[in-house]
Amino acid sequence: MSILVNEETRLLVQGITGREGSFHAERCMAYGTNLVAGVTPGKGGQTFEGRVPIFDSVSEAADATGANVSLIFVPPPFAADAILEAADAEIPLAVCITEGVPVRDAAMVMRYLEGKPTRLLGPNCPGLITPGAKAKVGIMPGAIHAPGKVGVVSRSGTLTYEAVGQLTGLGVGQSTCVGIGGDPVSGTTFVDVLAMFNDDPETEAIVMIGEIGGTKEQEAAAFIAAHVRKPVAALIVGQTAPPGRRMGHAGAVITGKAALASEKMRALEEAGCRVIPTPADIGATAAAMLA
Amino acid sequence: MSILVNEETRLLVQGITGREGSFHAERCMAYGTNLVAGVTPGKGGQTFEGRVPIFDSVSEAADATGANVSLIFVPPPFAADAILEAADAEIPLAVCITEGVPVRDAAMVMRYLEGKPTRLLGPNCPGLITPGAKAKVGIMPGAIHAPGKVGVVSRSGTLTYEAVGQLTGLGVGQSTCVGIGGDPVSGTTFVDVLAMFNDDPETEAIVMIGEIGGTKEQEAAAFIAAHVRKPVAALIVGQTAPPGRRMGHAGAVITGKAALASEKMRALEEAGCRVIPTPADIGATAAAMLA
Amino acid sequence: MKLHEYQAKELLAAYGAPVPENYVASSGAEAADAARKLGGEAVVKAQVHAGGRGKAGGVKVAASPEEAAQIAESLIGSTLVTLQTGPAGAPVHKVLVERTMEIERELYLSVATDGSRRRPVVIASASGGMEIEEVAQTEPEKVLTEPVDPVIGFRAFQGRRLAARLGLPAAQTRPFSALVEACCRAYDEKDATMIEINPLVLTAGGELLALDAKISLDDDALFRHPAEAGLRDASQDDPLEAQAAEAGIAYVKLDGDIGCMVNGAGLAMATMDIVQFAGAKPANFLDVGGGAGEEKISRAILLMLSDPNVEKALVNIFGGILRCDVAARGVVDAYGKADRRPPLVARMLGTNADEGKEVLARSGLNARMADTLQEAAAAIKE
Amino acid sequence: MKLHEYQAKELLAAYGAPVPENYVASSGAEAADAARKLGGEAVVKAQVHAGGRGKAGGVKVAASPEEAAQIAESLIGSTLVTLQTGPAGAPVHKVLVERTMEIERELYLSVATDGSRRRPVVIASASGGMEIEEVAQTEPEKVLTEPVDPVIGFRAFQGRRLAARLGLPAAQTRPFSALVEACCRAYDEKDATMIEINPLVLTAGGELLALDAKISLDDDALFRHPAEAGLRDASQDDPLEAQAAEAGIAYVKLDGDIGCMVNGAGLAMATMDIVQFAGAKPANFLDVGGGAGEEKISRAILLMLSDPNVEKALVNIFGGILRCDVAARGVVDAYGKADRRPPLVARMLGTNADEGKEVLARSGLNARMADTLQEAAAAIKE
Repeated sequence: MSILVNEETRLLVQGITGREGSFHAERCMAYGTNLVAGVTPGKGGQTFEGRVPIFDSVSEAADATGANVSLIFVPPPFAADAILEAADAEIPLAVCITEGVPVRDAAMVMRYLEGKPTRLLGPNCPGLITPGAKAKVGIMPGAIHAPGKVGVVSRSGTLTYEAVGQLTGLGVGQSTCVGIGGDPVSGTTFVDVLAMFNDDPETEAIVMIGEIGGTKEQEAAAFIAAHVRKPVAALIVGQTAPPGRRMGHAGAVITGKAALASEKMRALEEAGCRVIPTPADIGATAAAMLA
Repeated sequence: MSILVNEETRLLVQGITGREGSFHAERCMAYGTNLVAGVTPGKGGQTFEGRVPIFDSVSEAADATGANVSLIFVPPPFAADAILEAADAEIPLAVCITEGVPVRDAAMVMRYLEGKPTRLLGPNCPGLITPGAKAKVGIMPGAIHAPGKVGVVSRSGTLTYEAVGQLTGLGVGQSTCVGIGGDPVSGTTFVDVLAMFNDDPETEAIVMIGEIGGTKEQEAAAFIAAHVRKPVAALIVGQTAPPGRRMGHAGAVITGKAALASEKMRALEEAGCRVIPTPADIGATAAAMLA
Repeated sequence: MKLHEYQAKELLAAYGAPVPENYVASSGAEAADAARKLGGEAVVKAQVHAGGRGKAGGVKVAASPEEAAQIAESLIGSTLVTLQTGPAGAPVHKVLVERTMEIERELYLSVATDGSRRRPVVIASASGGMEIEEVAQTEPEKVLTEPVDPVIGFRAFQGRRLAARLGLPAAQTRPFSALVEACCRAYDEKDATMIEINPLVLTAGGELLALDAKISLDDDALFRHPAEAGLRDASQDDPLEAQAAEAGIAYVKLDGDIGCMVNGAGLAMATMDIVQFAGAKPANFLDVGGGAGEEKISRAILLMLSDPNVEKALVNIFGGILRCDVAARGVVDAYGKADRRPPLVARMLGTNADEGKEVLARSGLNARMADTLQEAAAAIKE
Repeated sequence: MKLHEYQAKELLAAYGAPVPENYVASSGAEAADAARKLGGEAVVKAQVHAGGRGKAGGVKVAASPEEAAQIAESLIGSTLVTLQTGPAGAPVHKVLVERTMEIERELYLSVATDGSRRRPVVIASASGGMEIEEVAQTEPEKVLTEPVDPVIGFRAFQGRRLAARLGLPAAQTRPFSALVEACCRAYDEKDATMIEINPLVLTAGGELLALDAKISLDDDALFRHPAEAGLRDASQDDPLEAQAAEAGIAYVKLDGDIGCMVNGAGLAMATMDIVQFAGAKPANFLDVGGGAGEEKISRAILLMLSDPNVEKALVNIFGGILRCDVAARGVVDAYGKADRRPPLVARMLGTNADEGKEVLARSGLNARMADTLQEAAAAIKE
């Protein structure tokens, strides 16, 4: 009844003794997530909240606790190394919350992960949550979620909470909510998550939240048209944003018109999605789709 | 009745206008190999031997001719680039004859090829030949080969010819003969070739020629013990070689005693191979194994 | 972070990319000196962080050192408005004085990161000059791309392939390949997000030269490039945006009258959309970012209010890392300090939403609370 | 290509690896000067391309500049025989004069390429000093390895992990990690095939220092390292082997009397095996390599014959790229030029074998032809 995280999730937090790391590790635990280990180099042997063992390295932590998901809170200059360390320990899922990771580092890490067994979510993402399994691996407010059958995938952080808030408010629960992050280069894509929701027997409908810029929504649309058999409601925000000031043409040449909200909405509509007209209509559109 | 090259082989030669490239391209063609294209940057539009088109780049050549094997004769400083170019064009098999490729280049290329559809044979190898399909992709003297059912795999160049010469002399033909090359870092390994021979319905027995140094023969022995269902005769040369002068301990720490001929022969014997006692006994041992 | 042309050319030249002989000048006298070194005739180019300078009168040919001085004096201190600067324009503090040449062909070359491919790509076209975006739309086959592997870099065979497809003369294959490699190395080692050479020219003498050069660097990577971080020219940015950036706040000034303060870029865009759909006009985009504290919220509000066009304010906070009560205290603090207090519509959800609403209610501010986006939009429209 | 300790330390220091203060000296006077700069006491170390110098008397502590001069004079010009030089030893032309220190712990650290993993590996052990190979055999768990990804390099987390497993004090984690990273960068950028720091010491003052350093560079990559190529000290090589290497011939002198010339390393080893199994002793290993011409074959034969121990010669050619007739002409040419003509057994197969045999037959040389390896061995034994 979920994807990526569930009752089997054994969570490790990299950077567990930092300000953000400790705050959110505690919140994840409070939500019900099975937090089995923390990693902070030099603090191996200590414990977190009196009961979660802290290790010097991810490989030690994984060996000792069987951790299978790592949530990463290390500062931007060290984020790439932290992801590589999780990959080296063959952790199946690494979730990098860190904002401000250099694009070059993200590209290097993603190239390195090709053909490796580790999936990266993020960087610069809110993480993911499966309310039905009480598995929260991220920084989202747990209380707004409710177990159910709608899969949510989004490039955004707080806008995902908005979407979830509207869904829960209308009594529409979620199977898993995944924030893929907004950085130009990131790990898991819309397409990856859509494919998993499509194959998840307990997800009956999908809500996708996109933004202007890039071509990720078009790739999602192409995948939906070709493969997704479940109803998808999609929102694109930034419809009314004025074109930003910019220098040079390279970005525009790469994405062409695809970066525009109108182009993304057209592509999603043609792919058979219900296009959510305004950000206020996320819940209602999803509810109507399920009815 | 073969592995890797056969009647379907459409050969491209990178560096076809060089001294070695043109000499061997002609020999491969004369043997019966279907040479479809050559590549030499700046000579696109010319032809080789009046009928084989030459292209500026591998991707052009592959697009135009459907080449599926590339034989590489470019000088050592440019060999890595040539292999990457073949990989970029998604040529399934690249055979690099070039001797003297820096080890770092080989390591970089092999790391790059992880997860890519291109297999590399070599560098510093004689290539491979399937006599029954008149497919010669390498620098071996074609005339000494005969079609048959013994697969030959070797780290060496001329010693492979010696082995084949003995086999053919005793009326024992070969399915495919593969020279994997003697460099410390190379593409296709003994294990890769043994696995292919094991799965090839027309290969009935295998002759493997190893050398002192490294641990490749032990890996082969472990694979043979676990997977190979066909008889294997194995020779290790360098049994009487004195230990070379060397500096430092790093190499010895990596390979331990495994580099010694005696250790390799023991491992192969324990894996169920017939160990060929001296280099003069290759043909006889193989013939006895088939009888 | 954007570099000026002269900084970009210096950086590229350090990597071995060929650029025309040039000198930076901050005065007419310096420009005349430079022109003299170049043999008298020279091109004088205004240094601003934007393209489209030629059409805007920012690039002029001087036939003599005296004329170079004249042009430089007219440009330095002026504000240049180009298609890429927006109506406010950008101030000119320096000019680049560069040798003239006979141009045989103009090409387009750039490196930028393609999010879909998750790696840099080299983009090149035989159709150089200003209209590359139009070429990309109408004749996409004329825009060539070569992805750059993030770990092994741009390879010689790609340079050869690109040179052949651009129809460059054989003698230019190696120089061109080396130039692209230099750009890719600079892009990688300096954490660039864009390098653009437009035009890349082939001179009548058969020389390849980067005639113009634009470079943007990744702000998130400046910590490992202290030298380049020092190249920042804040005068080129909108002063409010520059202030905001310093405080870690994403702020873009717009021309409406509804000041918006939101946490999260996606929700901020959604908020702007909602405002516009309700028939009102946002005065700005403002994302206070993740993990803001009371002080940062307060600064964001003051920043928003410093725009005299703001007549109403909309605060939309979905508490996650940021707690709503913290946000509310920041808002109250800012309204206490501000010299004017436009009516406020506030929406608070998520972590400590009730506490946040309570803080606002007790503050005595003229704050209208909204629960949903619809309500917020309706309230702002009233 | 091997570097001397002083060259290796200079290279590592350029990458930021900490080495003890040291000076190279070519005379007693220079050594005394160096010791004076170091405060009087110093270690004087013979510079040869081999380990095991300490046990062989090549490393001595001088209590004063005068003693340093004395030791240097006794070493310079001498020949040092260590376990790694072989019985011929290696000539000492320079000494390294280095500061002494109080050593707390000795570690072992090296980088080398692991053919099985197809990448460099860092090898480290808390058991430093001379006996690392024994440790590897008897207590392999004490030898730690970290593979180095060929494209992204050695990572900080690996350094931390290694430091922890070596039991280094927490304060040394970062310096150790940085040192290993420096070695790996040097290994990569200079195309090394081995970097070994043995011992790596932790001083009483808590400092990590590379007390000895050995570096071998990839001969095949010297074309891109002209500076390092100039560091070659040919005096450390066997003169015949050095000559051979220059001609692109792999030659190793052995102590038997059967001169062997073969094309291909594998066939050359097989030939040596066959000779020994027949009860004779090879005078050398000689692989003339792929694609040799007549002149190279001739040089190879002359090289082989220049060893006075050679009483019979065995030529074993399997023609591929190399045509047998070309090889035969090379042999005839060399026998024509040589001042002595030991009896020859020749075996020729493959490309143009018949033509090759014919060339030999018509040459008038005392050449016995063999068709198989057995026949060749039997003929050589007669």
